[in-house]
Amino acid sequence: MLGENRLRNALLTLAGLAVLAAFMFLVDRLAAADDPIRGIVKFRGALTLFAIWGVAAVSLNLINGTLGILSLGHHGFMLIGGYTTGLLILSEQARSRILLSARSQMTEGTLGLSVSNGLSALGLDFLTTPETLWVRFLIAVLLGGFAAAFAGMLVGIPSLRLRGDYLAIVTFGFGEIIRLSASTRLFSPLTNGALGFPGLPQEFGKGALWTFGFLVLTVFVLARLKYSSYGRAMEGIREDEVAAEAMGINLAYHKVLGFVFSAFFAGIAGGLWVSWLGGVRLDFFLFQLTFFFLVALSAGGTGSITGVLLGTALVVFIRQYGDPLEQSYSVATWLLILAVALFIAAAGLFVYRLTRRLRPRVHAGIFVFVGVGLLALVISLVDPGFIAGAFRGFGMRAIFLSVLLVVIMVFRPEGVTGRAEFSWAWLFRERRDRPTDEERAQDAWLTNPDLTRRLEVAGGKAEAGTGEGADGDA
Amino acid sequence: MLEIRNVTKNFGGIQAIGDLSIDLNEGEIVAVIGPNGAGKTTLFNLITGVYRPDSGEVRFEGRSLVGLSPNRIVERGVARTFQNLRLFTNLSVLDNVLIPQHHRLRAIWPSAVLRTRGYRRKEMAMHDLALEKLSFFGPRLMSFRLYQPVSVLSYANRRRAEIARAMATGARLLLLDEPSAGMNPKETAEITQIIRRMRDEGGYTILLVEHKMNLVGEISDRVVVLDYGRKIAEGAYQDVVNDPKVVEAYLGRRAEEGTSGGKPDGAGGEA
Amino acid sequence: MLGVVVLVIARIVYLGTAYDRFDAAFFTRAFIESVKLGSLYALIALGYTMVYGIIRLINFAHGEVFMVGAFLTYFLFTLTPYSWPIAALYGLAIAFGFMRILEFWRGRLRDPIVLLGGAVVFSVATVVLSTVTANLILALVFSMLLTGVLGVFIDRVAYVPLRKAPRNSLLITAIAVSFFLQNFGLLTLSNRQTPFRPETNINNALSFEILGGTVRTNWLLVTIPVVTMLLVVILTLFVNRTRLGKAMRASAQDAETAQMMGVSVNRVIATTFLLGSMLAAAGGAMWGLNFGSLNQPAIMGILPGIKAFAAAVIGGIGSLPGAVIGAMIIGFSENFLTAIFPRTPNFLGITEFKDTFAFILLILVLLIRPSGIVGEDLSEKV
Amino acid sequence: MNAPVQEPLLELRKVTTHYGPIRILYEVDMVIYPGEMVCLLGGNASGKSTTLKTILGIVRVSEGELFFRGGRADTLATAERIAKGMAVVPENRRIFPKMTVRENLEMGAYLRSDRGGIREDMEYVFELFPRLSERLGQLGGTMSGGEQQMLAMGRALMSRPRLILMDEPSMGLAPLFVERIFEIIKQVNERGTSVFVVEQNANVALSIADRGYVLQTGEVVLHGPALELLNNEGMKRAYLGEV
Amino acid sequence: MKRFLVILVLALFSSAMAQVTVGVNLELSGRFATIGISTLQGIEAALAQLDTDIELSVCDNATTVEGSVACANRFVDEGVVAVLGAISSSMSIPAAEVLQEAEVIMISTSSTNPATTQIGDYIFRMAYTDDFQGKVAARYAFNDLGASNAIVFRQQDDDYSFGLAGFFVEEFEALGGTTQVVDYVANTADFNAQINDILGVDADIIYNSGFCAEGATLVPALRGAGLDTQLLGADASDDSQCPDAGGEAFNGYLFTGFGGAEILSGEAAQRAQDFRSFFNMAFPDAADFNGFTLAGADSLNVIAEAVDLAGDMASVADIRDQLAALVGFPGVSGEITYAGTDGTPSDRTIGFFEYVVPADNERGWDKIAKFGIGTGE
Repeated sequence: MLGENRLRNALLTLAGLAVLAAFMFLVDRLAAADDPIRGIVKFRGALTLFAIWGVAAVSLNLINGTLGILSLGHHGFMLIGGYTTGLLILSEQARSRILLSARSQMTEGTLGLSVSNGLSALGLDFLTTPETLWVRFLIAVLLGGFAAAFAGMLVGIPSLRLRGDYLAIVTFGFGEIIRLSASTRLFSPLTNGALGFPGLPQEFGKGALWTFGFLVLTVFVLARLKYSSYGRAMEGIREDEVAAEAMGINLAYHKVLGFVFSAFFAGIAGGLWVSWLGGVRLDFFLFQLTFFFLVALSAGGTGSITGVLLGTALVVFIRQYGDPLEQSYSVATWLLILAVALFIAAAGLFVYRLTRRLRPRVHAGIFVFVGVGLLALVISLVDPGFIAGAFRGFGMRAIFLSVLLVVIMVFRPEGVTGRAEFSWAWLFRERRDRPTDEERAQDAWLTNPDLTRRLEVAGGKAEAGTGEGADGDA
Repeated sequence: MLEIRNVTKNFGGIQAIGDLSIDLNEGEIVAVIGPNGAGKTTLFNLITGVYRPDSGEVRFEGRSLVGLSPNRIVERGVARTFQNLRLFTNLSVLDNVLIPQHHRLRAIWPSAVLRTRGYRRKEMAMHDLALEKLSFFGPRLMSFRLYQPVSVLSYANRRRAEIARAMATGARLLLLDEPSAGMNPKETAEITQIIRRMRDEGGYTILLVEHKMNLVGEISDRVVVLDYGRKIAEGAYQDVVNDPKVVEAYLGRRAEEGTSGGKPDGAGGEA
Repeated sequence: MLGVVVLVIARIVYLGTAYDRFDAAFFTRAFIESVKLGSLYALIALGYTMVYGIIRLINFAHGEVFMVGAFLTYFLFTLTPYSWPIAALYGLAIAFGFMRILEFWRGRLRDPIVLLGGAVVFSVATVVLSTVTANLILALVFSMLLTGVLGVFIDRVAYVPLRKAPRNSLLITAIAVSFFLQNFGLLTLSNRQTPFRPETNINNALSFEILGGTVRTNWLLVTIPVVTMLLVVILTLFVNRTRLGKAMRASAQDAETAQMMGVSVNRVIATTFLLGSMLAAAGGAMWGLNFGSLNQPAIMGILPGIKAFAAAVIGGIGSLPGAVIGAMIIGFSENFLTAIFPRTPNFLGITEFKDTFAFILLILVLLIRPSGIVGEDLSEKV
Repeated sequence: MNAPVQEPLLELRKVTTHYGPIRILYEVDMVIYPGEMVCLLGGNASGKSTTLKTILGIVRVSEGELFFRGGRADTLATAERIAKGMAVVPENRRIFPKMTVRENLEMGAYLRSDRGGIREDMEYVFELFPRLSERLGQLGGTMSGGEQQMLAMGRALMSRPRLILMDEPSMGLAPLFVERIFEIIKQVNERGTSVFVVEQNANVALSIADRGYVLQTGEVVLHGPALELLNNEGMKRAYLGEV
Repeated sequence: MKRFLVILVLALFSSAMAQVTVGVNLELSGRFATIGISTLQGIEAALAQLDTDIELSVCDNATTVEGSVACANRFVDEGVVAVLGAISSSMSIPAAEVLQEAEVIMISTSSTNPATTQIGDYIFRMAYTDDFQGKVAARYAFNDLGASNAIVFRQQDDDYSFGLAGFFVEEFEALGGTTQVVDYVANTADFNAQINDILGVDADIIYNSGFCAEGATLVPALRGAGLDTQLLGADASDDSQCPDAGGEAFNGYLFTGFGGAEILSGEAAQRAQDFRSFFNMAFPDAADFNGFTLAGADSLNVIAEAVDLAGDMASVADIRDQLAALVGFPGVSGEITYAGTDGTPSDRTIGFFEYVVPADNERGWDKIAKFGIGTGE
């Protein structure tokens, strides 16, 4: 906070952002070229998806990681943001088409809700030209964010009375209620029922520069929030609600604030998401979206924005580039893959037990893995025709993701980064919690050597989540 | 400063606190002692709003605290520590001492996100105050320890950090629940001095629950003895420990009465 | 309570007088269907509530266990006899499930009688599966055993390593297991709507007259509640009377002390998963019987699972009677409520919101009485 | 009272344990002989309860060895140790609140299957605590603290143990009850069951125990016959924290 | 297993001389997996039947939108000339946006939402649109079946079902009938709440605009509750899951679907018959041979034809032009004409079918073709 290298860090940050912007600009141009180089379109698709899901995952992280509340209703917030944005930005052409359609559930009144109508009413007609679509899109996305934030406030209120998994279930219930209600007759004048609205402008959701702009904005705001007094208060609530309240933190206000912020950015992500997809429809907002964000959070590190972005990258990579998993392979190949996976698992388990000093080092599971793996290997090598024909692993990506999540949870529940964040100080190895020799000597002198010997911390720096204390009798 | 008037609290038919009245004057150090289950921690919970008394009145500086939520009571100026340490374990020491200042931060969140000049100044002030409160405990929590998570601290350092955290709330009345638990004699002696300095230099009024009688004897202006939720004695340390009622309640019948110096053996334990 | 009953009766009388289609038969049918649906939810909800009672885990994968149970019953019912290697494989798993149950009385898996029992069941199951076309009861019993083993397996692989981890990690793992079973089931079990209409008497059509109207339903109106009651009674007796049942209750109340009494808490938890999964398998089989077919694996377990979970919370999670009461409430809210607020020429009806009732009830109950209707407050154990 | 010359019932050899990265016990040596009553004293956070949990196998031994009835015990599961003859009266009683008195007692005999023996032992428990027999159908959670303590002791006796481990039996009890409880402990001990009491109430515990150990921040700082300890100045310094 | 070998050998053989790649973006797992696999089998069979050097690149979108976009992006990068699929409009439209921008031909096999082909000139479809199907069904119900009161079952969270029901209702009411729409959500198994809404309602026909995942329990539930009203379904009912899982209740169930050999006449019927024989040889244990199979097959056939017509070294734009100018292409599901349309084939034949479940035949059911109606009529 009071960094000595503020100037250096600021310059580095600016430089990083400039490089990022240049890169995204380049990607946009390359992908839009008449004869794009091979792979660039898919790359831009993955990149923009990463940015959009990143906005959503980082915002989910505010509730799940910073505030310590498991929220399972993020797709509901995204739905609200997405529908609001979609409705507000819909082109006149699409509106008239919907109005003419016999199946339309929307009325002229609801169809009149648009940013350009609003701007016209305000006398800002120059903003309703095709060239200023981006202004209207920005306004629509922000309004979508606000609509979601309002819903976030409503969902946040039960969090004042409920804790833990009960709250998780309530958020899940809210998410599903939002999704199921959107298609009912009550709301279909706004949502056009199951039909949704097609034909939204895609240049924002599909533009790497645009989506990364939103991602940077989200990360900026949420990181600022996390490292402000408000963020500290929220982390205090995560660590110990009772103690936080006893230290003067207003639980209700901060929890609702967290939900509002999170829902706001989820709403923005929803707006970008519908732009990415070019339309709004109910099945764009299924629970599996929240599941993917949960995987991203858990894999990367719940509570760490850096980790969440890493996790999102992983999820997006598997979702977008994982289709070789679903190609048609012979059964022998599958067995070979299985054998390799089992050997890796066995080796991983062994290393894990070795590093954690678990006894016995060679767990029975290792033998099972190796045994089954050997069997599979032998079958696949000795008799490739054991089971003739090919087998297509449709759905393998989803299976792979869920197995990955279980494995991460079992072996590294805190995720790749834990709660650590990337910072320039970290990059330059400036660690203020590591004492200089002088400080160490002073500390030892201050502390009764007799006592420190017994209460000493075995592994140097303790890992997060362990070491509840030497309070053996409590 | 703090008036507790005829407070009663029942838990499922069992009386935890019965018709208890205690007064605290500004600048006093008052110790509450009593055997396990005597209701000492319950008393703290009643004052700080974790529980609501069934009857009776708790007033701080003339205004009632009954029915306020714990965070409102902190804003009034009453802070506490916990017997079994409820620090924010995975946060750094500095964060632990910054969080209790949050309720006094007069800055709305947009300014925090935008890092306005005013907000930065307030953040600096919070930082300075945190260092000031930590400096009560000498340099040991100051340098690199500031940035270490609480989970790697020693037990004694955690106790210290928790007291610093309570001080940082800006409270004028501190409720310390067994501040020396888990400390060795040397550290206990040190904390005794610190508590005294907190009163003398920091201007805090202190209500503490303690089992180590030498600590109680050394610093308390008054001692209140609880047994089964009722006050059985109150007064100066020497008078109280020689009160036969106290000896009987505290030490059990088998204890030989009148042990010299009134330092009872086998005192208490955890609640 | 009485007020609600009076209102319901008044509403029924009003509907009956104003529109001739709402006769006694209509409400009788709605009542029967509500009880059936409630019973099915109850079987799933019991598994949720038992697991939550002991390890405070919302076992999100339970809905998928229910799905697997249904499919296993289907495969055992339609595809037998199997070739001997597959029969042996199934037999091995069935024998393991049987041994786990024998263990309730004998205490140890390594007990010679348990081993002997396992061997006998293995041989019998293998022979039966490889020669006989299984009838429904046999398929159901085998499927319950197999699904029970699956529950134990899930616990062992995904939940045991996380016993001491934060509850959120456990919940996320459960969600992951649920996703895994959905997609893996789609890949291996079936990707289709699967018919499940065994030629038995229990799903024959049944119609009877009531106050001049004809109620058309099938014999499952008797079978489903009876089987549910039977299983609930057996479960209650087991939990209250047997040694292991007592250990389960003790572990739910205070796992560490139970451990100090010599209870192997991990085994008790495994037993809980076994029993919960067995009930879910029974529920899955009867679900299939009731609706005549099974949804494809990716979608079958989701809605029933979530609704049954809501039922468990509404009744009071951790409480067996609570789960049954909660399940009945959900069953009635979905069927009977739509019968007393149906679509009429001047009222749109509430059917559209039927699937949100479970969630709305859940949220209301959690806000008003977090411990549920008959449960005790487990929400925070200090 | 005199140190018996038998083989020890329970022996801890240089036992060290950790909670996560923090060391709780440091090379603790301890012996309990058959028929003995030993008490373990110590202040807050000195590791008393951890010692007990280590003996029971709830906390794992990270270094050192544990022997029970002549065999290595630190590799055994809790249930196996209990089957070999340990029983515990946990801190704060830890009665199963939603089970009846009878069920609570039956839980004590969880690992036994000899019905006759269980009935005998239940009779014995009722003999010791007549009040329990009057309240067989009552739920454990509705009883008073003293009754719960009786129930917890009865529950421990139901497994017919060789060694009873007691964690702070006097905690939170009225002095009258404390006295009564210790009388019963004595009575049980006189029937040949070894008793290991963890206590903060040093005077009461030492006055009936044979030997005592004093733990301070995870290390045994003093041990010896109870009477000696009662009058030992060093003990006062170690345990009472006087400077 | 044998069918896999056939396909594998064919695929290997054709890849050796492959010049043109066609992407296949289908729902092969997830909710619509069954339909996706039927379609894929149709495409593969058609490819095997043709003597062509087209190579397939199959991508599973897992019934997810981002999966569908990922597939589309992948195909853009692979430089395919055309993409076949997706099945549902929800997956087709986002993919169409990508492909239109990259100027790659897309033929959605069975998206019936009018919006799909409005996205651009590179987007085609094989199916007719909802409006046609809904109208034809409504006219049939009103005029031929003499119904005047219709109950419409609609899946409230699916755009296909929602839209189709809308067109049906519109036409039916325009003809002078009355309708009552009953909603349900995806994955519903228990329809008693819906039945409560309509039990005792005097209706002549029940129109089911939904899929078989729900229909297979809906229809038995209706019959079980004593509703013997005539049922009429849409092309989503042309799926063996319905009669397989629903059994006897589907006896007499009418539905509209893609015309096959039974509906067509003359040469077209012969082509359809030939294809069916070939399909049965290639996929002897395929679960289904239905409208989706035919749509898949014909989407490949028209692409192959357009590629042929454009000749060697033709650009994608050329092929698109050829496709857009196609008139009366002899497909296995009738003649296909794209000339003068927005990408929806004109003059398609819609068939009326009926499921018949004989009482003596416990496992079997038959799909009886009744007659066909052309879009032009």
